[in-house]
Amino acid sequence: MEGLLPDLEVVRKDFPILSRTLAGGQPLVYLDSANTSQKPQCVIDRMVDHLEHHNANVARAMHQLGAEASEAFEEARDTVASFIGAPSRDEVIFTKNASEALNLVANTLAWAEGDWSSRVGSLGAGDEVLITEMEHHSNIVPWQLLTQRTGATLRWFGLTDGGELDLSDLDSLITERTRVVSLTWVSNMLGTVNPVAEIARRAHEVGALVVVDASQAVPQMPVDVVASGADVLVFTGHKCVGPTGIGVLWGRREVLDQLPPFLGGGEMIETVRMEGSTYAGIPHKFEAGTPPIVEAVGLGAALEYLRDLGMDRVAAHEQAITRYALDGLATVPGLRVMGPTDPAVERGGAISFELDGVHPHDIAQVLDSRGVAVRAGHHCARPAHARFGVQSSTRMSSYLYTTPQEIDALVEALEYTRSYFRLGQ
Amino acid sequence: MEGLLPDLEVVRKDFPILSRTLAGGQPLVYLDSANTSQKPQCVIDRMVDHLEHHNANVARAMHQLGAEASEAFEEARDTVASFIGAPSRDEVIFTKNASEALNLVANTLAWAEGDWSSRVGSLGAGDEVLITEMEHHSNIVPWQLLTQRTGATLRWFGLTDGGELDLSDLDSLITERTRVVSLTWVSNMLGTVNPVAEIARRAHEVGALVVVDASQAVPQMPVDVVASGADVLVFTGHKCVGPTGIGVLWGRREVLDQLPPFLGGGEMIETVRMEGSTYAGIPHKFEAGTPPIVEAVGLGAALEYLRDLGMDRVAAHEQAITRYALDGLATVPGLRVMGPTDPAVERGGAISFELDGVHPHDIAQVLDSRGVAVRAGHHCARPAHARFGVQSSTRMSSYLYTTPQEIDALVEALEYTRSYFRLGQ
Amino acid sequence: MTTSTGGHDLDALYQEIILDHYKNPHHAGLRDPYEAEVHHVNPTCGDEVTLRVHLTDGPDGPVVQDVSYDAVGCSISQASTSVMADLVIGKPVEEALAIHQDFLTLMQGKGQVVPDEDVLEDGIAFAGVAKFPARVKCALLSWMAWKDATANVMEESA
Amino acid sequence: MTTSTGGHDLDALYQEIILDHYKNPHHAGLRDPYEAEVHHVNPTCGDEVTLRVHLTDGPDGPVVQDVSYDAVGCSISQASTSVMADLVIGKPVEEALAIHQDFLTLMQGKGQVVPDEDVLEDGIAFAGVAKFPARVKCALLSWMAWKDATANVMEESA
Ligand SMILES: Cc1ncc(COP(=O)(O)O)c(C=O)c1O
Ligand SMILES: Cc1ncc(COP(=O)(O)O)c(C=O)c1O
Repeated sequence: MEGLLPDLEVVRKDFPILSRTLAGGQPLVYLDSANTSQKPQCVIDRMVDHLEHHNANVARAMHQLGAEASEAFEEARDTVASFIGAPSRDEVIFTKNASEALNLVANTLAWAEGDWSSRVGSLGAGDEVLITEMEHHSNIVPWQLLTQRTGATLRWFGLTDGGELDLSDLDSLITERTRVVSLTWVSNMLGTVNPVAEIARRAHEVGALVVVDASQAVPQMPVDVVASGADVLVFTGHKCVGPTGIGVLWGRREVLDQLPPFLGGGEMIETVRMEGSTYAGIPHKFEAGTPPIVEAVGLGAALEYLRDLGMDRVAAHEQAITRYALDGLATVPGLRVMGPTDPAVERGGAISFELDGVHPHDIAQVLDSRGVAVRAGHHCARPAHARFGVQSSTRMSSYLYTTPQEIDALVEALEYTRSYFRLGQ
Repeated sequence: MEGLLPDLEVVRKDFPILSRTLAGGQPLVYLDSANTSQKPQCVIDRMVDHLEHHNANVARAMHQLGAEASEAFEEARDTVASFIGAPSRDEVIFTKNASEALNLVANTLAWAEGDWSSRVGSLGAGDEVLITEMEHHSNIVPWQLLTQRTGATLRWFGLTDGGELDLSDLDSLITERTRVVSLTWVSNMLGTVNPVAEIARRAHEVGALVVVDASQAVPQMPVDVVASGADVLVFTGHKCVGPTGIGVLWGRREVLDQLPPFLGGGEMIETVRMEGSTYAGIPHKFEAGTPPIVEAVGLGAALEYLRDLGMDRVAAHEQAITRYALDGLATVPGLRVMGPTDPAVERGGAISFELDGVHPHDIAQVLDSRGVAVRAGHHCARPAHARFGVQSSTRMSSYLYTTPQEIDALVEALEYTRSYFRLGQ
Repeated sequence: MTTSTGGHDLDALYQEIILDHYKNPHHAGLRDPYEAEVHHVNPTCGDEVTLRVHLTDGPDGPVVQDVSYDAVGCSISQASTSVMADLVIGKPVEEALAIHQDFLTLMQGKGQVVPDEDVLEDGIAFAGVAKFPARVKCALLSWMAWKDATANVMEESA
Repeated sequence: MTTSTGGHDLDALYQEIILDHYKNPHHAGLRDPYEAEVHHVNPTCGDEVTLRVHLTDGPDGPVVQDVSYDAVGCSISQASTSVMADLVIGKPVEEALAIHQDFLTLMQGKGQVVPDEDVLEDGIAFAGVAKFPARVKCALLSWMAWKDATANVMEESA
């Protein structure tokens, strides 16, 4: 099969969990990577080495362990910066996950000042924040809170029946009133890849701030923050073979400099007096308290692993497997995929579907009994489900370690599900 | 020496880093535990086991790995709840560190509504927030931001020359205008143990919300949230032999229920529609996005380790070592300890001091050349340093693995520092 | 560490009784009259139930005259709603609450509790669900909704 | 992974020249006249410097007529301030900025850069500091303050 990672079996050996067996001796078929990815041994080992030999607090410590820990932590920042093509390492802020990164922007915008002449300013009645109907809840709720709190208005792009952004009313959505446009690069439910650079260009014409949720993009495809057109771009460590507890916010210096502080505390300050404080420059301004140190170290190792595999090849693998999966799923009677299925259209690796007559929970349960791990529910994208008139769906999501045989196992398990629930042909 | 942990040498073997050697073959003498503690093998192993065998996202996943990960994560919540005597596991919120936990309260209070009849309400001009001059920056800056943003007034307890809270003007500080009292249980600079229960009692008489920063208390002494009198109590994982990337906010249900949401996103919702959302109950309401899963698992293992040692014995050990250190430091000419030194007064294990004629940086540097790791600077407590008329200090901080021999090594290294900088007797 | 179970237990979960109720739910639909209506959601998966209760006065206190509902969900949650309606309709509220408690105990028992068929009737088919932690929430959704609605009525009339 | 160095290197850090400047800092104190005053802080440790620059016009552009300061800090930061004042006072701004750049290069060179004594004079004693990442900030504090203050004056007059 063309496009698969060479040495796929060797790559799989890097991931200890993939050789696990489940109840009843079933081998694990992990198709829930859009939820969280598995971790290669090198990431785990790097974290263990850090904890066993170099653990200390960073920045504050003047001793050898402190210097080692600080160096490891700041090296991780360099790795992230180069992985996403950030013009400056200082523009890379470590957060706890993508959700915190998105909230950081939305929460501080409630207190921002200025006239938006350089894409940051104060929000009020008449100002608009524009999102899309396919966002993850983490890119919806923060903007609902912001607009409720400032009196601004929340608007959104709708979706076409094919699961793409409905750009037909672009001109009425992106207007002089638009202050912020926040959208996902790749949908975690539909797999849709949005034209972020094009939308960013339009948004910048009206002076709006562009926030890109790259949580599903960074794991799957080469990402260059400058080419993306984003002013702010976020992603989360655990979806790109890194640990939990770490996310990344990249922002253009000019934007980050203008945003007021988010969390106050240790390390984000310049001078603290009881009467008032001054704040450090970026990145520290947004990293209050002890940062996720071992997590940053783990993320650094994760991105090095992806870099060494080559993001072009990871992307090609994802596309090949996704295509193979779409073909396989098309053979299951009564199965309907939501999102792009046209082979000519680029799409991400998350495939959500309905199966006539069986509820997603029940599908996932039967699949699980055969070792096939998928997700059932609304995948934190309830509005997109509502758009397609469903309460929930079943989602399979592959990653760089997924094999065609695992897709076969999924398709067989779906056939078995149909027979278990006695559905006819 | 009385009070030391029995089997101290065996305990030390639990911590792999303690057998590390530094440059020049120097053994490590780690006296920077108030900054961050070292991790026992059992914590590291539990995290590795989780990553290698049980990694999945929590709550959302319906498959076997997901069930295992969720169970491990929620078991950690149970462990925390029982470790701090929380009346309900739902009152235990996982944050990324203590700083985030304190900011969560201060940040959401900016949007809170109500009349303070049950200790939560809206803040404005005339309302007062009361802190102390010995707080860590993470318990100062959030309240500065809150009061600046709401028009409320920030006030604070001063300190006595002996490094204790100056309670002489308690009656003029805690008044009908006081809405929030936030203070540290144990000072990370002075080692002072504050009478939190007594202050909470007074604060509750005027209906104020009591927030206790237990970042230095939970690692060192038995903590019972109910007995503390706190409405909200926070601590951080990495200081109690757990990993970075995880902190805890405990709050009384009534208080947490009234606070508006903090970060919006996945898992903190009940139903999301584009037009507006409803929120989940605690603890999920405050845990947006993928939580620090492996970090919670590590923290659970850490608290089990402390529980098995016995917090009474950990406290006794800390006190014995601290007393021994105070005695040793008293023999160094020109050395002045800031904070309580009276043997009759209970104190924490952080000891900050000045040494005539040598700057703290230079002390730390010479100590480091002998493998002795201490902290130099303001330890994120600049106002307390200003109170004592100094820019910075040197701080040694012991923990359950600290031996009297390590204190001897510190004292010798200080003598060496004096001779290196040619200070006379 | 695992408490979830594998394929061989699938039949323990999907008992015939459950599948029957799923295919032909009893008492479905929303009916008048009612004193309270509630809407409950399982935030993880989006399953929802809108549920009404109609209580009348009986010789020994209030009686559950009717329970009607509109529910979207998986086989377990749908069947559980149907069984619940069967069990509580016509019973004095006090007795119905006791049945609710028994069902809760069964569900939270991690598969260790032996159900009493005299009390739970078709509800005993859910014994297997208790071994699937992720599905317990499904089985409890409408029971919680019923309890909530009933409490609302009792408070109003108190 | 470690780049910090142990005890045997202590003397490489604390050169006699450094300790001499520390004990007897040159040009210390705040003086008039001046065109710009800045206040810089090392947030990690709290070291501070208040620094003034006084520029005058020379034949080939502005000249650093005086640098005066009030500084609290460790031996490295104090000595560095003293050496910096020695090096820049009396020099054309352009030349002083070039010296600043040389010192910066030395400090960021992780101990691999060989300093030019003709340019940096006593400043070469700081070569050892470059091997102690945590101390580089100390050595640069007042140099950064000087550059900042000088830039302020140049902007004003531009
Ligand atoms: C008393 C006190 N409060 C708060 C904190 C902040 O903890 P963290 O940096 O983990 O957020 C610390 C430690 O740095 C501390 O000692
Ligand atoms: C598109 C998208 N955005 C945001 C998130 C939130 O990431 P996290 O849960 O790590 O904060 C996710 C994953 O859950 C996602 O898929």
